[in-house]
Amino acid sequence: MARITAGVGTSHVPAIGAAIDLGKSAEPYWAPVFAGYDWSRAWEHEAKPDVVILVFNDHATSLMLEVVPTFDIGCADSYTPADEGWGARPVPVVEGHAEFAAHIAESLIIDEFDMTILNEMEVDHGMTVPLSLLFGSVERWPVRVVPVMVNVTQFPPPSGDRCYRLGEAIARAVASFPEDLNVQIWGTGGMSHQLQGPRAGLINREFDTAFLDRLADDPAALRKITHYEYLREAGSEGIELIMWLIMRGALGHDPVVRHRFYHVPASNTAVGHIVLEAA
Amino acid sequence: MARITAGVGTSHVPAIGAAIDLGKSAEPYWAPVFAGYDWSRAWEHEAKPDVVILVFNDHATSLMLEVVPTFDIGCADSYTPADEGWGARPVPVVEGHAEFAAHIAESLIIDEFDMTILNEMEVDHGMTVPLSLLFGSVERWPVRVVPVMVNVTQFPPPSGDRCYRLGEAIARAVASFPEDLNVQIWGTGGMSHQLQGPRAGLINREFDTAFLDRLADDPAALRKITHYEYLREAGSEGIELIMWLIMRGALGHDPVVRHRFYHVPASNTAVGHIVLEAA
Amino acid sequence: MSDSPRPGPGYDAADLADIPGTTIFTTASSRRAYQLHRFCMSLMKAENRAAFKADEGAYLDRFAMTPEQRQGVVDRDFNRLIGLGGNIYFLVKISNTDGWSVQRAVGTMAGMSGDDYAAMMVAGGRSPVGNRSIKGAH
Amino acid sequence: MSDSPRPGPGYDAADLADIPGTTIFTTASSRRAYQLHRFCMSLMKAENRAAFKADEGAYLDRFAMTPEQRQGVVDRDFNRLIGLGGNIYFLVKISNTDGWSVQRAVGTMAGMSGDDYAAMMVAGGRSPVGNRSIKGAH
Ligand SMILES: [Fe+3]
Ligand SMILES: [Fe+3]
Repeated sequence: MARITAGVGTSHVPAIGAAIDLGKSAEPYWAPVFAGYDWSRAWEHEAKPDVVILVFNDHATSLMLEVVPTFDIGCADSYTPADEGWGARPVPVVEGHAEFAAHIAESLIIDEFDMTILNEMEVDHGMTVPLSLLFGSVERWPVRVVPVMVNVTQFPPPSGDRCYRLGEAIARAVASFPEDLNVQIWGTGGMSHQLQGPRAGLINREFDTAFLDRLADDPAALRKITHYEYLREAGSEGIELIMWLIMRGALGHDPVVRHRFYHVPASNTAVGHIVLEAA
Repeated sequence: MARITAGVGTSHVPAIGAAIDLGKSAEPYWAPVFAGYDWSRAWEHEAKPDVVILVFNDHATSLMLEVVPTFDIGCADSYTPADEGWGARPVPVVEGHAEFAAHIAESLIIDEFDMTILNEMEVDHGMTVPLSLLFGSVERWPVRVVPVMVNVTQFPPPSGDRCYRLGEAIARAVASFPEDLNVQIWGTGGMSHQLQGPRAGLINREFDTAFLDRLADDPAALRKITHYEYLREAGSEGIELIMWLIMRGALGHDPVVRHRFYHVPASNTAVGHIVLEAA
Repeated sequence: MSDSPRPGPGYDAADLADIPGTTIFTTASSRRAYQLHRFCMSLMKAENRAAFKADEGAYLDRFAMTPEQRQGVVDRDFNRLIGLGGNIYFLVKISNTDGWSVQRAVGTMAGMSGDDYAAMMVAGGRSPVGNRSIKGAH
Repeated sequence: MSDSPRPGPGYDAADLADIPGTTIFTTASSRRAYQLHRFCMSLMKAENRAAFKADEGAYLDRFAMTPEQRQGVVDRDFNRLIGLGGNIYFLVKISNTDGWSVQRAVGTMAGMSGDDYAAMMVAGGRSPVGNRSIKGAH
């Protein structure tokens, strides 16, 4: 039986990918960012997940122009890293798990989440930067990935509470898949940042710290945060944190915090990272 | 304030469009089909809706290949009739109401329907055949249209009950739009038909009749019909009737049946049609 | 694990396989027939229809469908193509290109001549009686 | 009229307009900037970036954006483009094409030199204090 063994929260800043690809990760600006993931890379090496359900948002790469889904799930065999305007990242193609993804998609729709299924898509830094952070520079990604995408950009996104409940429904879907799979779920994006307008550069360490404090033991408080509060407190792109609530919703009661990291800045963004093991 | 004044249920058989476009509508095979809509065309002429919220399914025209949304809504300024393999139908481009559509989309997402927004799409017989049946051959469609599309093809579609509740949420969205608009909602597709395999040609007059009998006064019974029951009783394409439940859900309590029509066959399909006025 | 109730579909998934002469089109079918369906949707452009008609084999070479799917297209064997993951809303673009009515295309799957199938429809269509269940034969 | 409860967003939509220096990207913005965004996404292909760099005006002629949007692109005026419906995830494809870092591109909107903006970020970023509300100024 497939089971969710752990959840990971992490930022997915595109500049982190650029720093890796340009060989800058040992530079003083970047070294502290990557150091925050050393423990996690070693942990992943031991944890050996078969599949990662990777929750992220597409940044006007495969979506947001003609088609703007609220929740979508990739059911393809593989996902090619996209050219976001400076050439595609030199990282491996991401292998999907189409059968598992289809099972999850169907289960979610029966659970009354109105999923959009994508049979083909290219993936941007929202997926490839977390993979690089958690698995390092590799010839082949050591996991298969089920991509779950969320609209966090065009108003209104789904509420944080609905995201949490989507996570709960993902957990039910995973638990009903007959194959024996070690599954992790990653919520990506955030933490506080704003990439637009005169308020660009907003960082809210207090908000981020409280979010990390509560994630394991008091998710009920986080479920109540409104869109307005995310925008006001965490910046217009800080609302990406609703995707961490999908991860948290899938973990159930009493997960254990194994690792936690917070650093400002990476480019425009506060970097947050947490590793939770399911109880 | 915008208000839903009436609901229409109608089949959207592609052969009906071909019969119109090839000038065959007076032929003995087709005349009874079109006669069933005479009353409704006259009624529409009096009713003068400003906008039709037209619920239909895309038939592998703009969707179903890369992108398979459960519920989607068109927010474009206009919609061009598609070439479904024999050239586009010679009917006018469909004018949208982007502002109203955006309002509905946003309201539905806040109501926790995980809509996919389409900023551009071509429309097939699912939209153009109902427009031809209700408005006849015109130089310009006399209404603006908000397209709402439903996946009824790739399993699992949304349940009939969720469709009904989507209709209720559409009614709330319409009622909160400040502009004074006379709005109709049309549910299209069905009635019983099967377009595949050795069972192709299935028609179930009893099922269809019971559906029409109950639509106005006993929708609770129709909300309980499962996917399996639609497939077994109404054929693999008869499940399109869940889209009529979106229309019915939007009409609220005690609508009045103004017109009803049933005829077998048009091509492979039982043609059903009903006109309901909101109480 | 979860705090939210689950509505459920209200039927046993196995029931879907018990409907005679009916194939359920699923997420897995959609992936399996993806290249076949890319071909079908390409026929929505007049120039592609012309290219297909001019040289079916050369045109089909543009799409990485399976040999079985390719042969199914060549044979216009819609039942076989549905068995290989295809869905009628895609497949009908082939018969539209051939100038066939949807009724004629659909009729081929019923194993009846075009005239017999058309006559059955005019007479009220195929009855659900005896066509509801493989096991129960009702 | 309805039998189902409505969750609601938990905030007043008007509040969204009260956040300083922040523009909400909506369904209406998305439609308004559709042609601008088509241009931005076209820059995800190397050959299009080359064509744009070789002759910006000729390349921009391919897209039916408004004259204001076009001038905003020519001027790389991201604040203006956001005012005209644009969203940063599209716009950043322009600065990526220019070889600018995302930080440099974002910094231009803050009305600060690149060095000042970078220094602010290293020092912990822009504080939310005083940046939460136009009306309340807290
Ligand atoms: Fe992001
Ligand atoms: Fe249909």
